[in-house]
Amino acid sequence: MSTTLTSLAREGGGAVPQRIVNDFSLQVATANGSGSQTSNIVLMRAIFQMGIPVSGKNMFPSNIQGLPTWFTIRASKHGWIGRKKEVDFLVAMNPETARQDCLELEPGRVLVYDEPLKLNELRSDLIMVPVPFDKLVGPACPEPKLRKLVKNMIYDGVLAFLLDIDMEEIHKALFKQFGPKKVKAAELNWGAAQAGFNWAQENVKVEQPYHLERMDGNKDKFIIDGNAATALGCVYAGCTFVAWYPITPSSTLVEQMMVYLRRLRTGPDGKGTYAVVQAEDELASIGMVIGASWAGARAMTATSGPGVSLMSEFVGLAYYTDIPAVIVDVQRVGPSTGLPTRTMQGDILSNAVLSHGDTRHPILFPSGPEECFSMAGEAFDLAEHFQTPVFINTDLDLGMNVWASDPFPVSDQPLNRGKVLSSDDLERLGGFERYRDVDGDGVGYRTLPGTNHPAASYFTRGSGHNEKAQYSERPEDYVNNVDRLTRKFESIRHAAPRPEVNCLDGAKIGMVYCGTSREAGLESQDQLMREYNMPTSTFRVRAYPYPDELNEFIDRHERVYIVDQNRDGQLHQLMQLDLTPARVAKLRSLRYYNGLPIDARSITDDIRGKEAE
Amino acid sequence: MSTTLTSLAREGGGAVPQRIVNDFSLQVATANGSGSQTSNIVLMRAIFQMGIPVSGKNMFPSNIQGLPTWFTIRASKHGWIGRKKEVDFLVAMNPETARQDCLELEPGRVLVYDEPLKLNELRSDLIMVPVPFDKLVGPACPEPKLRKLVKNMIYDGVLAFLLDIDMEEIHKALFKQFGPKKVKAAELNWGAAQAGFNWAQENVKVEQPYHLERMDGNKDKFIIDGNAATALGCVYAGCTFVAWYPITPSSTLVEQMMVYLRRLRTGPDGKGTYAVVQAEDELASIGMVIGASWAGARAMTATSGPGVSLMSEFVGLAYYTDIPAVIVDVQRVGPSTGLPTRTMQGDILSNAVLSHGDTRHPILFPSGPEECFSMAGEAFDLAEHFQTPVFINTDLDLGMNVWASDPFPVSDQPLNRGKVLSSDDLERLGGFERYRDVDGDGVGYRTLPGTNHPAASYFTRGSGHNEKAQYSERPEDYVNNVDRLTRKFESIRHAAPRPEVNCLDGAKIGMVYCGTSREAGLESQDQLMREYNMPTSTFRVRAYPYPDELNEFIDRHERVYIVDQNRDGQLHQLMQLDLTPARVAKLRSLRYYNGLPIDARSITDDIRGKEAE
Amino acid sequence: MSTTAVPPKKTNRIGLEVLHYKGSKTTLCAGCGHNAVSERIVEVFYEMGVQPWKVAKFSGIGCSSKSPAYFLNLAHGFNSVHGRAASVATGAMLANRDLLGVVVTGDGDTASIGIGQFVHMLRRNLPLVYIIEDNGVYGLTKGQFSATSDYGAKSKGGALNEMHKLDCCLLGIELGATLVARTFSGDKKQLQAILKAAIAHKGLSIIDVISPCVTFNDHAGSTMSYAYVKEHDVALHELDFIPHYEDIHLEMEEGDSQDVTLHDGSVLRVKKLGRDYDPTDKMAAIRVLHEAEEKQEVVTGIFYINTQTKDFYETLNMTDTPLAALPETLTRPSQEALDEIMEELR
Amino acid sequence: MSTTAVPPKKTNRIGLEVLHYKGSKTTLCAGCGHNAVSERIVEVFYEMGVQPWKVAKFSGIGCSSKSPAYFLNLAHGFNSVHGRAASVATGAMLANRDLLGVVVTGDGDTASIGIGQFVHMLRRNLPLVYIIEDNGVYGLTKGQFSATSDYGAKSKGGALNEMHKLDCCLLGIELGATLVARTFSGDKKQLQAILKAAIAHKGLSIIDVISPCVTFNDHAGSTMSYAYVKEHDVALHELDFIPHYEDIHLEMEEGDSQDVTLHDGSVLRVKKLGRDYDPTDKMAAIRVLHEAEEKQEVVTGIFYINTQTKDFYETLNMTDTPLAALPETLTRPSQEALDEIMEELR
Ligand SMILES: Cc1ncc(C[n+]2csc(CCOP(=O)(O)OP(=O)(O)O)c2C)c(N)n1
Ligand SMILES: Cc1ncc(C[n+]2csc(CCOP(=O)(O)OP(=O)(O)O)c2C)c(N)n1
Ligand code: SF4
Ligand code: SF4
Ligand SMILES: [Mg+2]
Ligand SMILES: [Mg+2]
Repeated sequence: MSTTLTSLAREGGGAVPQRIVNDFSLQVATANGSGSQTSNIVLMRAIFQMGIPVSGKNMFPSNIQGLPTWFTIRASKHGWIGRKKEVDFLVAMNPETARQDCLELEPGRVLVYDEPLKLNELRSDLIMVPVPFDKLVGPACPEPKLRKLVKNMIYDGVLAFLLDIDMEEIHKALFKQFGPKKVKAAELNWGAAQAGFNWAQENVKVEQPYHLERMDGNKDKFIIDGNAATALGCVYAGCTFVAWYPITPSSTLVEQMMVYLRRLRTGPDGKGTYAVVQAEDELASIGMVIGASWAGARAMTATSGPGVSLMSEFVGLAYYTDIPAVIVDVQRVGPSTGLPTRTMQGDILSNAVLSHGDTRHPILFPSGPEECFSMAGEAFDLAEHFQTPVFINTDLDLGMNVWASDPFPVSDQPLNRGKVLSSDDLERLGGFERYRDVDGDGVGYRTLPGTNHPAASYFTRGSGHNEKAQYSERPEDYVNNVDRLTRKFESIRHAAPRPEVNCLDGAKIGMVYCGTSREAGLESQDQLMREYNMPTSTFRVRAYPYPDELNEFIDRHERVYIVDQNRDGQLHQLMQLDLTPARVAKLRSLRYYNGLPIDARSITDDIRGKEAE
Repeated sequence: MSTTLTSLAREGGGAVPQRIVNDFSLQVATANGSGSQTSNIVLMRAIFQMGIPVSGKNMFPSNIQGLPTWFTIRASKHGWIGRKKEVDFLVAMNPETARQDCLELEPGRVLVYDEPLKLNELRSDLIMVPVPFDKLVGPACPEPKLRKLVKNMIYDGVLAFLLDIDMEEIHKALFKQFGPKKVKAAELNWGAAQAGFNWAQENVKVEQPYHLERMDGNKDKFIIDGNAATALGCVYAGCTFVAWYPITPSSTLVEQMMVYLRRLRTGPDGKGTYAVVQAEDELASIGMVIGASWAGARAMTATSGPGVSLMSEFVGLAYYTDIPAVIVDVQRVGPSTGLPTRTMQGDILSNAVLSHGDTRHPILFPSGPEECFSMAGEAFDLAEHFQTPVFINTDLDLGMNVWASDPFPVSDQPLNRGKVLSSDDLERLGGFERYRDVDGDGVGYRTLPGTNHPAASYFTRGSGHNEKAQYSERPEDYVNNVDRLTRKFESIRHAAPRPEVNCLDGAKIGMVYCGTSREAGLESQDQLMREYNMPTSTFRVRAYPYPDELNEFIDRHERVYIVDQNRDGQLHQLMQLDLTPARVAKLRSLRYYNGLPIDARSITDDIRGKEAE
Repeated sequence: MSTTAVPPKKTNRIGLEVLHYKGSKTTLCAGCGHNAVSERIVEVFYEMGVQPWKVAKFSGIGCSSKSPAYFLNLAHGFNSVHGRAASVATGAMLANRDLLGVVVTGDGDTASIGIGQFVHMLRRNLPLVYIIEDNGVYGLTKGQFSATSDYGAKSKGGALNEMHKLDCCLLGIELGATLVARTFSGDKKQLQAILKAAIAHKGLSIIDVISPCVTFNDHAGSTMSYAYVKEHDVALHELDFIPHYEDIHLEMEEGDSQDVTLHDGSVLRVKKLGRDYDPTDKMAAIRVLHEAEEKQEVVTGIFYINTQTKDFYETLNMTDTPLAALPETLTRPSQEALDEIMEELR
Repeated sequence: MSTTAVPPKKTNRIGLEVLHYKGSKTTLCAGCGHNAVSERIVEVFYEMGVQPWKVAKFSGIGCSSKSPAYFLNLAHGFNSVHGRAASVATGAMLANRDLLGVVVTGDGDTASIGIGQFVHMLRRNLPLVYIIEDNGVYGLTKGQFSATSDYGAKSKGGALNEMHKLDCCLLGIELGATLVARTFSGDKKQLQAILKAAIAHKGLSIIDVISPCVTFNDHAGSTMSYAYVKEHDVALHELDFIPHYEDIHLEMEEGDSQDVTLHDGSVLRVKKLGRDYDPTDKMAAIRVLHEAEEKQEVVTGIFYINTQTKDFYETLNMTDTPLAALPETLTRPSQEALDEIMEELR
């Protein structure tokens, strides 16, 4: 009753499958800590090397070893690199999930599986390729202890055969992955991949539709995860101080930053032009960042939601006292013992209003590695120019998954270190008033401790001060100061990164999103047009406070869908606070919050559904 | 050139002042820690005893001794007990502020001052009463060390004469204030008051307009500060566990609660039916509260904004894990080294969305001591019934100032301890599923640790669980659970305290406010009607999530003014998130945020101005 | 004598099987020290005949903090936020003083982010068994050094730890814990004896279990690897736990053993091993830890025990009934009492 | 000799008057111990000839934490959040290693809410003068007990403190501070000598100054009142500070004095008073504090000093230029280097 390579007959499937080239998603189901990450990355990289637009998304559990993990690779000749909702091609290695995974496939899809799992007994409407991994791994890996790790490389070989990946590319990707220091391990794995390929070549007779062909879609691109990109961005933004506390999914940001710092920022004396402190917790790390910024360093921290919650009091202080800080929030699913390895844009609203009292904080929303890099620089410039904490909200999907990225450009602009007065300035001016809004933008001039001038010093304290930073509890001084902060926030609105807008002719509806929703948003725009002939404009918010352009965009369209990766529609809610009721009336909230990266099909279906209402 | 009691001539003033009875505000300006608080309370109490509606508001600095303090007493035969913007009668005792205070008075007002301050040299358009306090204090207080403290009681005597307060009432108030244990000190002070009265009787010849006459406006009332009222409310709500960390303006809540607990909740064995722990910080206090609630105690903490910020992570956990907690936030001006002794409704928005991820928390807004008492009970019932953290947002004005209060009624309803299953229940049911929404209200059933039944136990963890509280990272389980939490929040909307609505015939406009804005709001309603013939309806929100009645109210009026005591219009902003755009379009935000209690005149002027636009 | 009867299941003194003390299947790495600790807990609670539903389990966040799910499924458990299990447990134990509280946490959880709550918990002597599964790294976040990593230790990636170790036992002794011990997840017997003593002790017990992380801290260069600990482990004494319900006549063994009677009547017998050591002597305990650090020894055993100090329930003068179990009649004062207060304020 | 000339103003070795070291007028209570500490700071920084603008002042929240406003107005100051001055100071000092950092904080600030940051600061040995104005109460919030209140102390309202005191000096010694002292705000000479030593010491100095709160903790029954401290104060030794710039020939005084050379070449001369005490001996320091607690003595002096340990700048291997002063050319790597990295990732 089952369709296996030996039977060759495809039952229940119908017609011979059409050849589908460079347009499918492949999922590998394994267990955490089984070394499958290497095989998956090698596979993805080989496809990348073939010039095919590709993305890889890891859905992993919150443990170190043994729980189910799924890695999805999507190849798309159209360049759609968001998550694809359907799985076209499954590699089932994990006994714990194999049955369920198999049952969830659409009919006609391909299933490669570890032979002893006997998935052929479950369904007959799939194209099945059972592989005797355990038989193959023995000869490929004489050392029994290593077999578990090497076993996964075998499927790379099998897939190379099935999908038409050039084994040369597997070889190249594999040795790249292991690096020059681990040539031995690479060779062992290469043997395994070859074993898989050879076995498949000899044994697999089934026809399956999914194939890869070389193209030229990755010119100049390279593969990097968002956290590494942010890390590099910070290094190139001249960041000199980092305080952090480990937390998934942000740890690898700072860890990779340390590597880059050591490489790029060690002086001829062998000493670093930076300091990185692993603090005892997030309260300490933000405290250190605030202290360092106050004293003139370009300072940052990276964390996730639970860490931001702990930083709440301090961030409010920095807001009221005009102290820069860059806080990267690699968002994950809440709360603290929540789903730390699942993605979400769940901290938008709480970050925007973080801390007690009247506060408001700018947020940047990078959508891919290029922006992780460039927005790191923009965040520091904004933070120092406007003397205020600035959030960079990425998420697990962006931060921990690898992406094909365009080259990062190093900015040729000098760093914007903001309004800092030197002792010469003070000599010339005869003094300064820390909190005076001299330029009308809400930003005062500051001095750094250690400035060698008798007029340099001032005293920093919450809100109990006048323009001269002298102690004051006068009602007028308080109002004066917080009104200045409101003005400052308006100034930021005009200085923050501009949106990415894509208006289609004849579009009556629009779609607004931020960050990693970009890929699904653009793909959905394409689907709506191609499949339903519904021209839909897109507007990607790149920063909060929202740009004035958003008003125009809304005015241009009859209805605007706000796409959020969270339950409460937080991007939308901040708009409700910001926009006129007439504009708010045009907004429709679409929310995706199951912890998986958003996919285009869901948006398309939802918009279609709502438009049909 | 100056008008003093000796000159008797009133220059620049014009006509003989009209007699103004039981309708003025009196301010005493002293220095912190000088013992003036006693004199002021005695004065206020004496007026209270005369049956005149009265309020007292202390504007004090954030230090312990020596900085300027102002105490304002308002007598109002109409029962308006909000702050009055103008000062009618000033007692200037503090050399540091006397000149400024004097200059700020409106012409024709009365100024009692310490003679050496020579305020008569400053203005001639006031009714001035210089008092030689230092000459009077010597005979009244032989002990030089005590003179500083006693000196202030002299002005009580002087004012008794000027304002027609019966000295009997001063005597009664004074001995009440000192209590039976400090009779000696009371007598000393009584001597000083008499000295002041006698001196005034002999020396003051000036006529001044402000007078007090007995009336019957305080039937059954008593004097209490909001923190004491909340404390009593918690004691009567059967609260068994308190963890706290001192912070102005909430410390006196727990301190008074400890006194009441000792008095009312000590068993025959001499042991308490409660535990109060002064924790090391707010992270610990909320952690203890959550632990205690989880284990079945009625548990609470009291703090202010900085403390709430620190509780952020934990409150998110409690939200996601369905654990009750009552958090009293006695709001003050932000941020942490802000103006801790000034009032503000500044934590509404941040409390509502506290913590990372999708969260939403109910807030109760008591407006006076009666509600501090009753809402404490309601908060515990809501928290336990809905298994969620509940905020009670009072503020410094309510918490630390004394108010004339109507009697507190002890509820005759049994406590609502929520859906807790006993071992008998478990026996009957055969088991339970912790997070199943059995009743459709979003609230599951829980068991307490220690429940003697093999089916009782469950494991509490963030959001990584299914309905049975088993570990799960399945996307569906997450969505299922947080959708239940959304339903739960809707259930709370219908169970939370109802609004206080006061619709006037023919009113085209309305006013919405919460908490301590009540007094100013009602007085402004009266002013708008009397002075401008503008009928204005009022709607006092008593809880967030907002009641459905708010929609009807908005629909009934053309424009609705939302009155906020904060810069960003937080009450208004939460409405923007909640209401339809059409309704939001009718809202106008009015914001008062200089740290002083809101006053009616400012609202009236602003509404008048906006309506004239 | 029926021949068809199945052999009677082994049960403990309250009639429960060891099965009733088990937890869910572990999701920790194979070989992780933490798993051994969970196993010992199962055994010891079974052997002592503790009612599992009288136990409450607490943790913060980390691999170690997952452990409470892997023992005593019949007890309520609370996996709270990172570093704050101490406060949650404190609240719960005050709410229900009849519970037997067990905290299982990590070195990162306790000594880094949680050190504030740890320090203040130490001052209260609230009856609680506080177990640190100490591996010198942050396991769950993949191998960063924690505050208990030794100076000079090498990470898996080769980085050198240049911070001095924070010794939770030393803090425990200095700041008020009344039973302080260190042991090794691989030392079945010692760990069991210490756990039993902690269960019998009515006060705060701190048990620092060196519990190697096979994935991130079991390499050469680590001072927390199985190999290193086995090599450097020096037992301070031999421990025997004689439970109160076992009617054994205790003969004093002269000279080389010391008996400490615990609150429930059980006896901890401390047998000399080489050195003279009195675990009720605070300064001696401090000295031994300092010496161990200098000599780079992993000294294990019960450093300090004090059965004389007030516990936190006494300090707070709390009623004997668990607060959670008080009826409304005892927690709501009368209208009359309120009337009286209002009258005073009139 | 002109008769009309004003007398020359007294200046220090860098030509500044004492006026240049003053702060704003205090808003603390008359008689508050904290005011005396501010006065000593003014004197000592003046006498040492420290450039005031090279100093950075830090605090948390509390009466004590207001103090930085009352000395050295020419220095930048930062009144941060409650209990977290340590982290703010750490960040600032790392940003600019040329600063002389002074933290002034309270016992509530440090030992209650701030204990976590305090403990971890102790482990880093970052050069910083950390002063605890210790009055055993929360002054600013009106007299609650703090974690440094003694067991058995009575509050002004008559409540008994039933918690054991947390000794910040003990923690300092145990956990890594390299100069640890206790003194009394009323002991002008000792406080001055200790402050000077701390300024000369390149490492973390913890100075616990018993600084009575006249408003809330100066009554009978308090163990932190002026009267109590005066009566129970036992000096461990007599301290003389001989600054490096004063070219004084130091004769060893035989037997009853010990010289410690500080990082800047200044010498701390420790003169015996009754007992033999070597402040470089860690265990001795720990012992003396334990004994003092038992005897209910307030032992004052420099308990511990260690001039040999790496400071945090060395541990981090930081460049000598303050990070805040690094030019863009040194903080922004080249496009070529980035191209190389991207190529590696291709
Ligand atoms: C506020 C917060 N910060 C950081 C984290 C991330 N985090 C989870 S576990 C952990 C460290 C765990 O180390 P340890 O307590 O030693 O446990 P182990 O995994 O080694 O057993 C960290 C940093 C978190 N969950 N919450
Ligand atoms: C987060 C937070 N919690 C509580 C407070 C209130 N608070 C201000 S100062 C203080 C205690 C100060 O005590 P201490 O540090 O000993 O200083 P002292 O006033 O005694 O000099 C407290 C609890 C606060 N400002 N912030
Ligand atoms: S990573 Fe380490 S601590 Fe975590 S489960 Fe694995 S071995 Fe244990
Ligand atoms: S209250 Fe106490 S600590 Fe605060 S200023 Fe007054 S005396 Fe000093
Ligand atoms: Mg660990
Ligand atoms: Mg103090």
